Amino acid sequence: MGDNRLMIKVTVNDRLYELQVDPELRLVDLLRDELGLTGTKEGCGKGECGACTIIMNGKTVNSCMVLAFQADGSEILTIEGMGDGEELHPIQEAFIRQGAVQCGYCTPGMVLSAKAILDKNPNPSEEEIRKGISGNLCRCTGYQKIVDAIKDAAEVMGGGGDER
Amino acid sequence: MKKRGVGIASVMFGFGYGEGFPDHSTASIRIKPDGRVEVKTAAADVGQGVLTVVSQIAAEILGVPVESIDLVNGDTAVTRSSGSTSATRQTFFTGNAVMNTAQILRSIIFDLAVKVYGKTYPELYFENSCVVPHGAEEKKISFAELAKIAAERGEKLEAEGSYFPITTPPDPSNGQGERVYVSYTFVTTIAEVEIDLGTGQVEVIRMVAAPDVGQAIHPQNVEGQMEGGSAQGIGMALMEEILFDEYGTLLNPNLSTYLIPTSLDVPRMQTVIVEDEEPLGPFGAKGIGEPAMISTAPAIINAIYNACGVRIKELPATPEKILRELKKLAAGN
Amino acid sequence: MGIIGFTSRRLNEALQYLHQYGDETTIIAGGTDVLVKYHERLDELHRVLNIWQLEELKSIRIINDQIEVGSLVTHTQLEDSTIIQQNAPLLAEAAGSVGSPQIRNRGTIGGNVANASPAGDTLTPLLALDASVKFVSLDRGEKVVSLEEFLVGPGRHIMKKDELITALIFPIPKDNTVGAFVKLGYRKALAISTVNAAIMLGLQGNLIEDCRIALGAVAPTTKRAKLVEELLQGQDVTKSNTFEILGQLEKDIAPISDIRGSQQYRTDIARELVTQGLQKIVNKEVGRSGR
Amino acid sequence: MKGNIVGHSVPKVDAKAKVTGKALYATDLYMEDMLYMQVLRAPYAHAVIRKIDLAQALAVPGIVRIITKEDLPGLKNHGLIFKDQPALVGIGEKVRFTGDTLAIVIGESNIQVRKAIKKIKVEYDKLEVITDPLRAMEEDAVTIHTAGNIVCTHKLDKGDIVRGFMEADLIVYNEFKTQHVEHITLQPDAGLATLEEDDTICIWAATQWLHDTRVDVAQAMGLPVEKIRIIQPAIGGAFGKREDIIAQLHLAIAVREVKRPVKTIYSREESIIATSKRHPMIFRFRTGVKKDGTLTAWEATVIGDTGAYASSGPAVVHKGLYHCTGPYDCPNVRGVAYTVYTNNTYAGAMRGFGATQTAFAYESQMDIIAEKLGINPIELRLKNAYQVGSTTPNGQKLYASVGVKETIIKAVEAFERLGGVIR
Repeated sequence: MGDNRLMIKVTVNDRLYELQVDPELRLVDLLRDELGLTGTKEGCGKGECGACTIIMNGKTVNSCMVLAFQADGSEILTIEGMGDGEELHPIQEAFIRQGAVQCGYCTPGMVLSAKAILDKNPNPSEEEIRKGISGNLCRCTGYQKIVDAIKDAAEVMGGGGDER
Repeated sequence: MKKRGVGIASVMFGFGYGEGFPDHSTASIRIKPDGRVEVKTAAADVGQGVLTVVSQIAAEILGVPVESIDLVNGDTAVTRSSGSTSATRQTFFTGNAVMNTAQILRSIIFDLAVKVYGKTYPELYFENSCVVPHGAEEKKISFAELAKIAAERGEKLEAEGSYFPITTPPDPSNGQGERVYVSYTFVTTIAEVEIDLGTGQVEVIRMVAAPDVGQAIHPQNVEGQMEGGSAQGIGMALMEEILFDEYGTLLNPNLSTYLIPTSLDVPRMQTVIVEDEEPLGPFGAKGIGEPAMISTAPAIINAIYNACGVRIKELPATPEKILRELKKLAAGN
Repeated sequence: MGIIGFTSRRLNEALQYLHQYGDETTIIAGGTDVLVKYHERLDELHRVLNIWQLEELKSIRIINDQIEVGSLVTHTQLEDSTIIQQNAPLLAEAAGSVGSPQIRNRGTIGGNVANASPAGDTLTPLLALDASVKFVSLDRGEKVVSLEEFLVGPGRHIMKKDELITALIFPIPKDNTVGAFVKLGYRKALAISTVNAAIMLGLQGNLIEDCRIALGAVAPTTKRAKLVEELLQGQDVTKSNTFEILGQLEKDIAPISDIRGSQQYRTDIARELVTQGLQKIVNKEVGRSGR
Repeated sequence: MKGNIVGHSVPKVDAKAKVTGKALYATDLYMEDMLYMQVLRAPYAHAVIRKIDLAQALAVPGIVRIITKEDLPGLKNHGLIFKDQPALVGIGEKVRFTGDTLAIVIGESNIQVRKAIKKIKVEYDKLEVITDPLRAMEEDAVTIHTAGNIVCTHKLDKGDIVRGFMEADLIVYNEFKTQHVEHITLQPDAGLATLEEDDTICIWAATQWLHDTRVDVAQAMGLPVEKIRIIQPAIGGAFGKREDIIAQLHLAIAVREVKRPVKTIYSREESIIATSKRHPMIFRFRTGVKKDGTLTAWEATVIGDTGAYASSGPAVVHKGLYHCTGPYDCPNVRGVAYTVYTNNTYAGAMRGFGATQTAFAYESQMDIIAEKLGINPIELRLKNAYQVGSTTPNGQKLYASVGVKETIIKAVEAFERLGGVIR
């Protein structure tokens, strides 16, 4: 299969990679299997659960719905790029504080969707938050503590936060 | 046009395997050379928080902060059985096993401290990973120092314990037994729904739930169980159904055809924790994992009836089913 | 062996590629349909032409009295676009109801049209807006065909394998027009429509001067309800007999039974959704279309 | 009893690893020299397998090994309560649902393995497919397992049901049905196994009870228990599904054959088709009640569809029966529960374990009774709710911690505080 490989340049968590990729490789496989960034989870492979959510060029995408070679030239943020070394990102801290984590399999994708929500609007309403995470299925929490965590993070990050 | 209705459901759940099955949990705890506390169980933390709960129980009894607990997770080569994470049993069973073990270890530590201080148990207490003599706080000894003393004396600061309550196998002829389950958890849910009479769509707009958990070891986790369980209950009530055709082929094996609730399908709900202590539970606690979802679907189904007079007797209450029944009602059937 | 991938960065390059390899090529843009269809069997693809980087197809523009939406405009762009919100709010609403934020960030309007799903959520508003599809090939140049003629069956359209959709075009609705989009799915996000409906009314006071109703998931393609449209001409939108006309809607549609609803339910819902759409218009719960 | 730490919501001990993406789930485990495994599932829900042709599949580049039952004649059935489930179905044997396994395919990459699976040719003779448990219970129905389609029967008899109905002013009969529900653990089933130098098989795969999983894997393979080691990775959701052996046994078989680490990840579709479901149940309730709302008699018939294999079914279905009166005191209770095989995907444990299904039925029944008697449904519940000293349908006397009335009162208060209006 090596014959058909394509050369791509992609920046992941501020690090530039130049890679040869098989055309049938999906972005989620590139991140997990080739770059070892297993924080990105796969839950369905069909864009139906959001577990593999990453931020690509500023927007959340399901990394199972992108071929790796399509990511050529893009900037990608995965869960491993949240926070600063050992320091957690305020969203991650809020998820812990609010008890928004149960089995944790949806959590990385959920955190990235949360970031996209707050990047767009630092002070989102509950409705905006719920819409913003509506592509991330969670089977454990019933979403309430996740919503609370995003509100909490908004407050900590200076957005002010919506009244409950 | 839309109509609202309210429904209530109360449920009970006998937890643990019960019925005379051998149901037990084993734990071991030791003071490590650095004074940290190692808690070993095989309890599977599926996200519900049992490892947090056992850390709290060990920390409470041994007088250490939760941050000083090191957990050893399930590995058949390293841990003994803690039984399953099922039957709503881990808080109760492994919680009790860890409590019992921590109490044994407390005795072992005190025993050593008695030798060091020449004082009796009642004259000693634990605080912040130290043994402290009453009235002579400056003479406190840290667990790390104590571990060193123990090692020098060829003693070990470790304990293993278990919890193994007895239940009764029900008589096969009539199901009767004196103690079929160790204890029971109760939950009441009240749900309010809004039904679109034109499409049959149901929206759950308000929900409260009150679980009797004996004693909440970790209230936020109890809420988490209730919120997550209720979301599963909404799914079961309104949308979830695996379908087979007449040849046994499963027709909807993916997440676009087997629908579970999204963040927009679950309302904000309120959990009111009721604490009617269970004398046999660790600190009075009972389990909540399963009963957290049980009362949701019937509360919703009763709310649908209350809203529009449609009594759904086959789950799930899909819009199509509701509309069909509404049409029958309108036709005077 | 293995599949062959190619990224084209200019339209002409893409057309050349399709000219040469069209028969064996699968076009991928946002990937939200292709990667579902070929899930776990990507190896069955031969050539994949990635057009995601064709920047020239990513804008929404007003050209004279028409709006031209580049085929690579995403659902998110449609939802957020001021041009669309002001001139065709039903299309913005429909785009915002598709899938999830992640899918809306990748899924494109061109992809939605090319996929030709009978339930396609942006297709019904486009039909109601009287949109046309602009597509192009290297040797036969540009064609503009009404969306209605473009769609021929479930997943089927009139385009050849060497052609590529470049834009959707629709006339800017007149000042007196108002539109609505209504959708029924079995949950509030990540739901494929059981039925969807888009309505555009040209009103003279309360009188329906002009009317287009499009329905999704009730026939092999999304389609216009021509019979009912005709009956509604000249009716008073606030009067009950207008709503009674919608009883004729079943003559306009041919739904099937599947996992998302029976034939009967779809028939009932089609009428109900159009009713709700008209009510939204009467109650002024929708933004006015047109400038 | 609240303490300094107990009763307080400390940060969850596993949360930090999960929010940073560092927690390792089975899908996240990689090893050098690792192979990938997928299995071929049954082509039809009920059939006798006549031929499995591997030739073309073995020719796919990268395929290391394909294992069928013929390679492992000693392989025993597994199962949580009854050992009725085969890890591999061989020639001349029956598949009983579309998730049964015919071949284990191991190769260098997942893509190659999937390709090979599509090239295995299976010949089989179809049998009558039973999807309806009521059909399964009929005399002339084809038997799915040799012992018959009724897996087991459980009975309940408390007090005097005949007298109970005689004392009733109103008798209400209803039938309720529940559906197949899928757990949707967000992580699909996955695992990694290795063969250690001393021949111990190590398996990293999420399970709700690793020691029991170990024993079942060992007995099926005829190995001493200590030759199986199960290590718990992070668990991506369970809800009962991860009580059954899922990938563990196939992985154990595979590593023993290829002697290299083997990993598997199910697709979502495969996970839904091949792993356990919530039991669909039928409840027939006849309830006797006095005019004032006092329950006098409760008769229940419960039928649970456990699908192709028993799994936890025998325990689940009768738990539904044992909880048939809910949290309400009823002096006279009689009932029977049937656990029945069909050719549907097997049903096992799922959150609530039969008690979830029966609650829908008894709480619907209580509301129907309340309306017929003209009593407020909350009052009807409070009137019959358990208190200390009540006895359950099993005749168990409740001694303490019977907070059901308080949950009703507190829920009503909270609902009204939020502005809700009841009835």
